Amino acid sequence: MIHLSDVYQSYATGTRALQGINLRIEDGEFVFLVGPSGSGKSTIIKLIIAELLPTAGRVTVNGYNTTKMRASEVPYLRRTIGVVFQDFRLIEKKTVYENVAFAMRIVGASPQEIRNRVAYVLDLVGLAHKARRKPTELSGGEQQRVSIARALVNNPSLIIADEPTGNLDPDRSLEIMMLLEHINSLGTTVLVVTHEKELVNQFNQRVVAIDGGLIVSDRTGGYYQYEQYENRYKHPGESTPEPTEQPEQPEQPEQSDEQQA
Amino acid sequence: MIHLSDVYQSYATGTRALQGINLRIEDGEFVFLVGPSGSGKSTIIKLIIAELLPTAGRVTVNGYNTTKMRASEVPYLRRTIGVVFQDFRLIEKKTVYENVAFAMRIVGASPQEIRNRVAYVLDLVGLAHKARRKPTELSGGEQQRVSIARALVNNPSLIIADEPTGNLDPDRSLEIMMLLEHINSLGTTVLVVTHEKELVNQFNQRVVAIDGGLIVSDRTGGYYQYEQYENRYKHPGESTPEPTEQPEQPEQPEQSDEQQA
Amino acid sequence: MNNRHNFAYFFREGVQGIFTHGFMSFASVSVITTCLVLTGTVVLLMLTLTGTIDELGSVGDIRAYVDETLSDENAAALETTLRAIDNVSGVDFIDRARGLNELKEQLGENSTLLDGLENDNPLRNCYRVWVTDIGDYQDTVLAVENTRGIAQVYASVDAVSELQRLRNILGVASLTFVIMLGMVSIFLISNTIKLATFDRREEIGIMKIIGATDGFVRAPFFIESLILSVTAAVIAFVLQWIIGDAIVESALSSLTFMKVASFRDFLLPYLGAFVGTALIIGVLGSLLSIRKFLRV
Amino acid sequence: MNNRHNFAYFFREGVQGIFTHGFMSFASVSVITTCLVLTGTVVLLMLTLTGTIDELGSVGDIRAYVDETLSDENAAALETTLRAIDNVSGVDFIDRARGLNELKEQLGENSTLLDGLENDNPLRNCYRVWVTDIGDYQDTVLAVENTRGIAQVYASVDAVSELQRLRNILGVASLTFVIMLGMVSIFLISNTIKLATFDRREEIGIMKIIGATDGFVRAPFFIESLILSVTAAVIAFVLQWIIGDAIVESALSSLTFMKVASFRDFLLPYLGAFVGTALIIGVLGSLLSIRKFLRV
Ligand SMILES: Nc1ncnc2c1ncn2[C@@H]1O[C@H](COP(=O)(O)OP(=O)(O)OP(=O)(O)O)[C@@H](O)[C@H]1O
Ligand SMILES: Nc1ncnc2c1ncn2[C@@H]1O[C@H](COP(=O)(O)OP(=O)(O)OP(=O)(O)O)[C@@H](O)[C@H]1O
Ligand SMILES: [Mg+2]
Ligand SMILES: [Mg+2]
Repeated sequence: MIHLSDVYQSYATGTRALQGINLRIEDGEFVFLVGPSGSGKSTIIKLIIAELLPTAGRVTVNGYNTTKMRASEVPYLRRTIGVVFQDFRLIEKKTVYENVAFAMRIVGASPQEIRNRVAYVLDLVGLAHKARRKPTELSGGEQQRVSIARALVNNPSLIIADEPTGNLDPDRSLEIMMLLEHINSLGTTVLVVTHEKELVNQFNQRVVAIDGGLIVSDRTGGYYQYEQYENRYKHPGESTPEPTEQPEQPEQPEQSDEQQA
Repeated sequence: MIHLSDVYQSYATGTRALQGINLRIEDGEFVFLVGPSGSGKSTIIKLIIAELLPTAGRVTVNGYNTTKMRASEVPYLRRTIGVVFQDFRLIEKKTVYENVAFAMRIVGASPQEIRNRVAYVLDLVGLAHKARRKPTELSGGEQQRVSIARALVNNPSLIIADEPTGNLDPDRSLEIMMLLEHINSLGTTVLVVTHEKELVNQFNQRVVAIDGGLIVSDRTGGYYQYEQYENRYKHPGESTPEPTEQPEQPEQPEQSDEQQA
Repeated sequence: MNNRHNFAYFFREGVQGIFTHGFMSFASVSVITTCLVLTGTVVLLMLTLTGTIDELGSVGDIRAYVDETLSDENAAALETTLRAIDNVSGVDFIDRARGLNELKEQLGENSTLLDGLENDNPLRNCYRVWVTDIGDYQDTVLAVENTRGIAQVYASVDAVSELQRLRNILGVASLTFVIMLGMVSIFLISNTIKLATFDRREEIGIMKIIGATDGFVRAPFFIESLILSVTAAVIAFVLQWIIGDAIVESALSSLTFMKVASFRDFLLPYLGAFVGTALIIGVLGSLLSIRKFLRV
Repeated sequence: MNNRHNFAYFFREGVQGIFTHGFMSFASVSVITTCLVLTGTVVLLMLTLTGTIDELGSVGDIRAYVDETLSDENAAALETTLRAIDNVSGVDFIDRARGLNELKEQLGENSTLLDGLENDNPLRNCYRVWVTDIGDYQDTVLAVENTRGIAQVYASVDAVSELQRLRNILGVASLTFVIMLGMVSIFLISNTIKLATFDRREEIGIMKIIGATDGFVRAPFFIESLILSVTAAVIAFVLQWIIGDAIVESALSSLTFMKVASFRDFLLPYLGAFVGTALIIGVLGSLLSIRKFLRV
């Protein structure tokens, strides 16, 4: 279970990334988190895995209160979550196999288990034949799939995926989403950050939309209203593409004023 | 003008990424390059900017033959091209402003020109207010837009974008694509790698599809046939998602056999 | 959970790490080796220097004149008594005839002054006594004076105490220099190790973010730096042996009055010091360096 | 195209680079400084050592006996002639009375042998002559011998030539040690610089891939390492000054027979050597280290 209550997050640079988030995701749910670039989606994920502590508010994940837990407990929280990172976060010096196996080693799996399970998940993402490659020797989409394999390998009770299909072709993307839905149907909570409208629309699931650090919509089925942002963009080439830009207040996340107003 | 003739590319690991590519892109064209993950799209880009030399075949770009040019000429070829990299390739220690300005400095632009032009392109991608941030302080989509800004800043005669909207919301994505089309209409050659079917379908442009290191389709208008790959995927969760996997021949790019057969 | 599996993994990772971070490993080992050998060589030279001064100290001999009432035989018999005194390293009996000869030599051009004394030798029998440790010179002089049958003792107490002061000062100076060199080495080594581990901050961050405990991240590092440190210490030891032998055989040994310290006399202390230093700086240093990257 | 703009950029980047790569810069500067000061201090100690040996050489004085046909006044007048000889650093006239006293002192317990000679002093007037450079000892002895009025000369040619050999050997040994230390320093410094620039391979790769020429990438590095090297050299110079003064004032200077080399006598050579070394190793080293990253 994920519970963010009244969460504010300001970065050291002064950027107010989250401005009062209340979000509750029950065990077994499947949730899409959508929103424009820079709206705070990845920040929410960082809060959930205790990579960040909220400036204000409370974050509870799988029974751990991240603001109150001891540093030594953090690894145990993280082991209950499988995360696909937007920037993959693969260890460059290790092979694909070792990158995935590492997640199992830290929980003390036996070599036998590791061998079987890693081979299985690499197969699942279609990378069995790249097991001995290093991440730098892979294409963008392949790296993304390694990240997905690593997130799945420990059968975590919660899977979080930040743009898991940003570098994948439509077939692959659909395949990965269906895989996540299938895993969800077996009881795992799934939270997917994505901006692929078409993909979201193919699933009848809960969609949480965030903008300017605030939740602007939370309903089941369908992508958030495209129209509600329509008036904010002009055709590029015509003067300023974003009229709400505020270069005078460089530390403010985009459009935050609009949201607060 | 880009001209790849009979280009083969094998990586040191033995992966045969390109298996005989013939591609000609005339000055002023707008081309989408599409294909599944690992099919060789980024490899083609690496060949065009002389980051790689082809194992066999000839690559000619803007009058430079990359296989025959001297090492000292490579920077001058690269300056004629603006590239949006799939992994952004931003300099972590420099600010957003400096990352973009750097591309102008290397061609010897005056401080005055740099100030004006960098401010303009940052504004164009909606990052004027993040000018003084470092890449690590940006969201994924923001980093992608910095990469786009850098590619545009020198008004190059050729723009290459590798998944330029992989981390962007639909609004932003459309905006960026329209921006590229607009730039193209002013005479710049544009080559866009993307897997966003919807986006491609909104533009009536040439689409080159690549799979397994070979060009499998090259026509104007519409995304490559989804159906032709359909039979290759099963529903995930049911045994192996990719029946054509060949773990016994780990060095072979995916599906290459199918293409050659 | 399953520490047996983990240990195998840690060990494998530790060994692999050395090769994956090839240049980093090379840099660390070579800097540790270099600093150990540098300090070791300076210690050897310092030992040579202080050893030589001690040797020079024995030049400050004690002259003990025998009571003239003793017969020549009795006088000669005193040698055993003198030898038995603590801190006495050597005794030389100079009978009256030899004493006169030495006196003549000493006078050089004025030796004619002593002509004709051979038949009526007015000198007394005499002992020249050398000490082992000039630090206890005065006590030894006293003991010789108190020996029955010794009438008078001439000792260069002033000269010896001057030499003693020199030795002490040089000893302190050498020690200071070696300690400073040691500190410089520690600084250089830890600097190198910090730079070498700096390259791993991302890797460590990723490990932590997917749920590895600090201990789990540290273990392969520990084994890796253990292996590197011991390797460096052993290489340094072998190099030091070669250099030590070279010093002995080199120019210095052709100076007969120098007491050249041989590395072979200090094999165990050196091995201990090298391995100990390498382990402490190498392992502790690398574990401390990664500590700040663990805070993720 | 516009080199004026570029130069401003290079300079700004070079200066900024120092701060952006804070720890790297600190590590490089501190290692360069440390190695310079270490080598510098050892050179200073070596100068002290060889200087002291030269000093000791003057102990090997020359005794020149004056012809007894010369009157005491004429004998005393010889002093100016002797002083005028090349390489003579000091001259001491020992007339016959003083000679006898010294002889008595020398004989110690046997001085009674000389009793009664005061009134009929058989000794000759004598000069004690010290030399500046024991290297030319034998020539000086010859010159003294050839001085009109000097009847006989006693010189410890053997002892002095032994000392001279010692000085030569120690000189070679010191030089060897300093050169080895210098090489070790170069190794340590270039190692550190390599590690420090290693962190920049990605940055350099990105610069190259967007069309920067090698020269353009290198220029800020050049300026940065120039500033770092000169800073290191200046810090080392100041530190060396402090350490040099400390050596002079420390224990060593309380040993009056030691000729302690003062840093203040070598300010310019040291400054030149420090800046030169730092520039060559620092700048060349960092430019060479980035060279392999430029191949993109
Ligand atoms: N540096 C490298 N060393 C070895 N193999 C590589 C390297 N880079 C890419 N490859 C392999 O070459 C093939 C083509 O890679 P490429 O990056 O061109 O794919 P892509 O079409 O860009 O895929 P994606 O859409 O996933 O980015 C893949 O099988 C990949 O694993
Ligand atoms: N480490 C950081 N330091 C400072 N500001 C940051 C940092 N990380 C993110 N930000 C800022 O916080 C805001 C939210 O960032 P976040 O990464 O959560 O966006 P996002 O919704 O994931 O966007 P995208 O879809 O582009 O990935 C942005 O304005 C971003 O610039
Ligand atoms: Mg994000
Ligand atoms: Mg790619």
